[in-house]
Amino acid sequence: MVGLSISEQHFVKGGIAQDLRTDGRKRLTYRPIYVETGVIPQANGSARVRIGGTDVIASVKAEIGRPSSLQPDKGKVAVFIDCSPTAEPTFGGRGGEELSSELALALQRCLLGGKSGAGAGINLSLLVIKEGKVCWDLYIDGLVISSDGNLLDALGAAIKAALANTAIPKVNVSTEVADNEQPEIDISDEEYQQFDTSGVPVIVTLTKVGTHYIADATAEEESQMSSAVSISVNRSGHICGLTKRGGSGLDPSVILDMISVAKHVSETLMNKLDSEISAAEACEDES
Amino acid sequence: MGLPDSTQDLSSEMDVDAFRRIFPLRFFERHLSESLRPDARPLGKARDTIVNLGLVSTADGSALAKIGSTTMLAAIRMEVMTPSTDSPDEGCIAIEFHMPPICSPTVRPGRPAEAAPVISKRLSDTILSSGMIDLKELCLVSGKAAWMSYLDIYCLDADGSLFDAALLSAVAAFSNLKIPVVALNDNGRIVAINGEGEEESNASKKEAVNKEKRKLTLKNVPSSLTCILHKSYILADPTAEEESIMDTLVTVVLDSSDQMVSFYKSGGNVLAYSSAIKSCVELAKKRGKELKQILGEMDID
Amino acid sequence: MVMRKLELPLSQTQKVRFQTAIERLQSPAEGHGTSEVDDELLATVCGVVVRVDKLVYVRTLRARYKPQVGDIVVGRVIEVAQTRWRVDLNFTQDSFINMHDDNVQKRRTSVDELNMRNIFAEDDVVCAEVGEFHKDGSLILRVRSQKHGKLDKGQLLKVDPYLVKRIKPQFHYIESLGIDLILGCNGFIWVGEHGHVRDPMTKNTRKEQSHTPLETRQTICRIGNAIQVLSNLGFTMTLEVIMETFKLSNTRNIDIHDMLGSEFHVLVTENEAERRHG
Amino acid sequence: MEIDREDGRKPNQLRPLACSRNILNRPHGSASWSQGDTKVLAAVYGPKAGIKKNENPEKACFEVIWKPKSGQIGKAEKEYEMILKRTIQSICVLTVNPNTTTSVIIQVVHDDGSLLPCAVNAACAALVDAGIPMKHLAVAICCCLADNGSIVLDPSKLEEKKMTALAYLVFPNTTLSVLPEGSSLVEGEPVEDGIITSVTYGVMSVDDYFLCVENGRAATASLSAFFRKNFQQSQKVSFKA
Amino acid sequence: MAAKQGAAATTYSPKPLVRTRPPIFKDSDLDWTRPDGRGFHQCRPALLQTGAVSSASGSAYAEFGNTKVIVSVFGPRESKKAMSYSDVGRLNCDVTYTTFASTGTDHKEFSSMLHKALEGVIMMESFPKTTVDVFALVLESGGSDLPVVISCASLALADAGIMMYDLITAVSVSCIGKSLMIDPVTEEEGCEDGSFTMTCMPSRYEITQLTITGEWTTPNINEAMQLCLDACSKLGEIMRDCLKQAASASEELT
Repeated sequence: MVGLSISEQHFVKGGIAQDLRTDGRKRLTYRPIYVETGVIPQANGSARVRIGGTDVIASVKAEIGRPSSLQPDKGKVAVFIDCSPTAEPTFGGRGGEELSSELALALQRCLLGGKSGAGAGINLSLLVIKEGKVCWDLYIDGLVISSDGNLLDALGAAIKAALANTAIPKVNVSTEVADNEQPEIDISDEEYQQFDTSGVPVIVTLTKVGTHYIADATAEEESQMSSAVSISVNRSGHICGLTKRGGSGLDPSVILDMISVAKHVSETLMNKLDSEISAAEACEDES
Repeated sequence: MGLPDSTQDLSSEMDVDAFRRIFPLRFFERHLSESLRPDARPLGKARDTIVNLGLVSTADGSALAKIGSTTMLAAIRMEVMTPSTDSPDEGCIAIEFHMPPICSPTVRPGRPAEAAPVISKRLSDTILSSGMIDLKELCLVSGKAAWMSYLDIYCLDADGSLFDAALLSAVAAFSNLKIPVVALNDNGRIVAINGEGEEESNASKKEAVNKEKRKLTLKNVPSSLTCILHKSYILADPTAEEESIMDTLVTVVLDSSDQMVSFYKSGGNVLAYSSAIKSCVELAKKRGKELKQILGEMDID
Repeated sequence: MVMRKLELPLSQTQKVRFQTAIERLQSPAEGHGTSEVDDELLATVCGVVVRVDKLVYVRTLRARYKPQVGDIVVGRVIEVAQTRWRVDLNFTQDSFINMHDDNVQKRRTSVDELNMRNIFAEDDVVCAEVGEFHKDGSLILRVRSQKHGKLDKGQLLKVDPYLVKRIKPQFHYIESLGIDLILGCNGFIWVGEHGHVRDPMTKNTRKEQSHTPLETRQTICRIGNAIQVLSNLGFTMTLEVIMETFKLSNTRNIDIHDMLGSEFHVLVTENEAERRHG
Repeated sequence: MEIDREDGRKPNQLRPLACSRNILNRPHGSASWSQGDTKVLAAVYGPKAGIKKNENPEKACFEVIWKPKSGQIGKAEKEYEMILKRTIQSICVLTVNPNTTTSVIIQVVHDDGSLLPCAVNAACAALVDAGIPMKHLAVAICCCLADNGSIVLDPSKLEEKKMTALAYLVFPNTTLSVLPEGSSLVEGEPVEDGIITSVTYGVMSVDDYFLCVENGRAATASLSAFFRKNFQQSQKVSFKA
Repeated sequence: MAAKQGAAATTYSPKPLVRTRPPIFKDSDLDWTRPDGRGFHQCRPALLQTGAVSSASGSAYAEFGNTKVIVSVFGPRESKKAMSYSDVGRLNCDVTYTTFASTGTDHKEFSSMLHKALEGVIMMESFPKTTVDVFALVLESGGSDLPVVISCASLALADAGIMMYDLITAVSVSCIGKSLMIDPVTEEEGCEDGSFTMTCMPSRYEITQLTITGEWTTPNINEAMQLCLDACSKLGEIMRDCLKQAASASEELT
């Protein structure tokens, strides 16, 4: 964990109050974001996202599965996060596990919508091959390689990029099957289907330090936070999920204010991310 | 009691609570010499006992038993199993006793209490060997399907005499048990027939296999009483504090016809002589009658 | 540890400029962690050999500080023990400041031991001199002069230790800017508002702290980012290079935060090539 | 009433006893005890410095580890561990080695009935072998109530299954005391008549239980004698050596 | 006599696994009634009681409809794990379900979520170097389990005399179609389009925890927030009354 002396803490907080953070950023400025796609050839889609010293990889694997009986018209998505002990020694033990499950839970909240499946960032209906019988199960794995704050935004961006990079093979299903039998399926080797990621939201975490809140906090800044609100916003400006961290309370009006700021920040982030993703995709095609 | 003079003097000066903490044994012996316990009970009397039935709506039968502060919640879930070939027309009872961290400061999450599996085992030995339940009553279709009843007992508050309270809650839960009405479907599986009104697709058309057997007949209901042997005193239904100070515990389980189901004493500094055993059995008989009355009141409503 | 971040995304023109600059610096593009022996490029540190076009450098797995007696180091207190403080110096062994060090404490009583946190608490940044090696290989630090002691009002940057050469003085007071710069031999660099290092004997007076003036803060940030860029590029840290980079960013009117972008990295490389050849 | 049992024993007859001590090198004390085909090994380590879990500044602690012949330990074994632990704590002098822990490891070699009494006897012999200060020995016996109401001692596994009820009883051994007669009497009953541990299975009348206790008590005399003889023998051997 | 251990046998519940799903709530369909006949903005009747567990430093029992929860608080007591120096106290939370509480789903994340909800309200500096343990047992799950656990835990902390800035109350809202329903039951949670769970300090009017799932528009968030805030302040009053009653009852005794 980051340890700062009292005076350093004071220095960091002072910088935020003066709108000049230790690396020269303003409160709502993100660090440079770099995206690489297709970093894991075995996966159906993958991406690496670096935001300053934070470095994460996300991969998407698609497997044939069976829809749950409660939602026969939808595919399934599972999110797992692994915090590598290389990123920080404390990730090795239970601390890493706890953080991993917390991040996975927050990402699931942001991406998968309500229990009925409505409002999901990933259109689960597209994953169905044959209703009630066959669907795609998406396994999204996130790996934190290096951690310098703002893991959730980075992971959210990496998952978005990995989904944009994902190609799912076309599947042909034998049409007529008896009620209680599994249909035969034929997975194509050549034809692939790109994944529509227009609905995938971006996550903006606003970290409250002192009386101000900042975007894209570094680990040093996070160590000084009183609370942080992670808001996932989709292209249409709707909130797709929200998680608050940190114990201290916030006035309801502050939260509403943060939501509107997050919406604003998300637009720039979304555009930046989209252009980075397309540049990365172009780069990958080139090589 | 031959207390050393120093503490005698101290006790008159000291605060009662402080004396209780520093010289717990002397504190108790003082009371015992006057045939009274710190909670104003006579030696042979059990604490107030309350039983409530049917508190858990997700279970098929449930009961809450409270002896003094000691609280137990027992619930039964009925599931279907294929009976073993040795006893094709018998069901099964699986009993588990839990001590969650809420019940006592000594239990911590991730480290199950030492006492829990032991009490679990004693409960299943006692309930199964008492013959309270005829396992044949749990049969649905001979050789094909029988009930497996999962009895889970949670200790919500541990303040001594855990076994007594657990057994009481278990018995009460069985008396509260309502076996779901079920039918055999085409695939050979047992399915529930939901209550009236509900138009279940095909299950309701089937003949119920257990229309009459909605309740179990309980005979030879066991009741138990734990006593502390200390010097020549016998203290019925000890609290956790008493258990921690005086370590010789005797648990007598008698059934409704005063047959002995279990006489359990494991170690302890005091040896049990015939006279003490007889007194414990007498106390247990008396306690059995009290409990019968408490349970009897429940059966009326 | 600061990870090498040379994998900057460069535009086509930036790439070309970067390459030329690197070539001018040292042909065949010898990066840090390498040296030329008998026309052969050898790795001088243990790590992964990385090639960026023609640039060859060795990314060290874990660059650790190798102390020498007399080094000025900057470290962070990680533990307050019975009579001493354990300090993180990025050294393989433990380093300690002893309680009975002359300048820390004249007399030593058991009450002082209880109040050790009043002098240095966990996570405090301290500046000290390497005193001696203990028998077991651990290091004893001295807090001798008035310059040593707890550091206040600034930020700590960590670079690979071999980027900081043992050139005295390591304390710099840049008067024109009102900035203190301490280049610790262990790669820990302190940039902070100028002020006298507080006598460790004086008690922590946390309340009276006020915010650093914005202008000073801007300078601190700019110098901090300059050091960051130099560290990314693997250039040796000296006062001159740091100040030159600082001035370059100022004259080019580069926003403090944009210093960490690709363009400024290329600029600094070009500038360095110019400097060595000019 | 006197019917012979499957192995030809009389109801009150025990199976042949065997006990050998100091059979293992590493533990501080060890013993094997067998009753017929039931055989149990016991090893004692300690007293050693108290471990944090059951630290007690005033008393010595005991822990019992039960190793079944095969497989994992379940609830039954946990219960045995607890019973043994409490039984051992009641016969040992706990104030001599305060803040120490003594481990007793029970390894079941073969189970042919009366397993718990056999383990108690083995543990007792091992404690003696390890020189743990004890108030007195404990002798354990299993008494059964047959269908026909007769009492059978030391049953085999087959017999245990057929019985309506059984009781595991542990008594103090008969002491050959130099103290004057009446002093060892408690409320008119000799010390060795008191029950240390009693565990019963199955339903029986209270009178039947007392009958079990009486029969068990009678049999402990011969067990005590066996203990004494066994200890004296090994004592002689060690004197010779 | 031989105890029959049925643990090895495979069993199944005769009850249908697929929970009877209420008819999908169409956007236009406004005359939907809740399974327990409540109004959309009506909470379940709450029963709260302190001092449920005698051996704990403080405890509380909460019953909201079918959701039944017991929370015990132990400490401040010696920290069990050997940990580094800390001049503030530690909080340790654990949430468990009874085996008969609900079907399937285990809620491993609840322990850490309870911890997050409570850490901000407890004055940790009032018990340095020691630990307060908050253990919750869900006796029966009937929907909105976590909010009930959190509110109940804050009551138990108050009962234990742990210093807090305020009480903590938690309420959740389910969004089904266009309707917002407060304090949802299990069936409603199973088919919700979005959920909104809020934990707040009612007297200080501050939100300590907030989680939103599903797609929400800003007006919806505003409405849900207002609903939750109102419900939280009402719940806060009920909890306060409960504590006052307990206090006056104990005064009468002495």
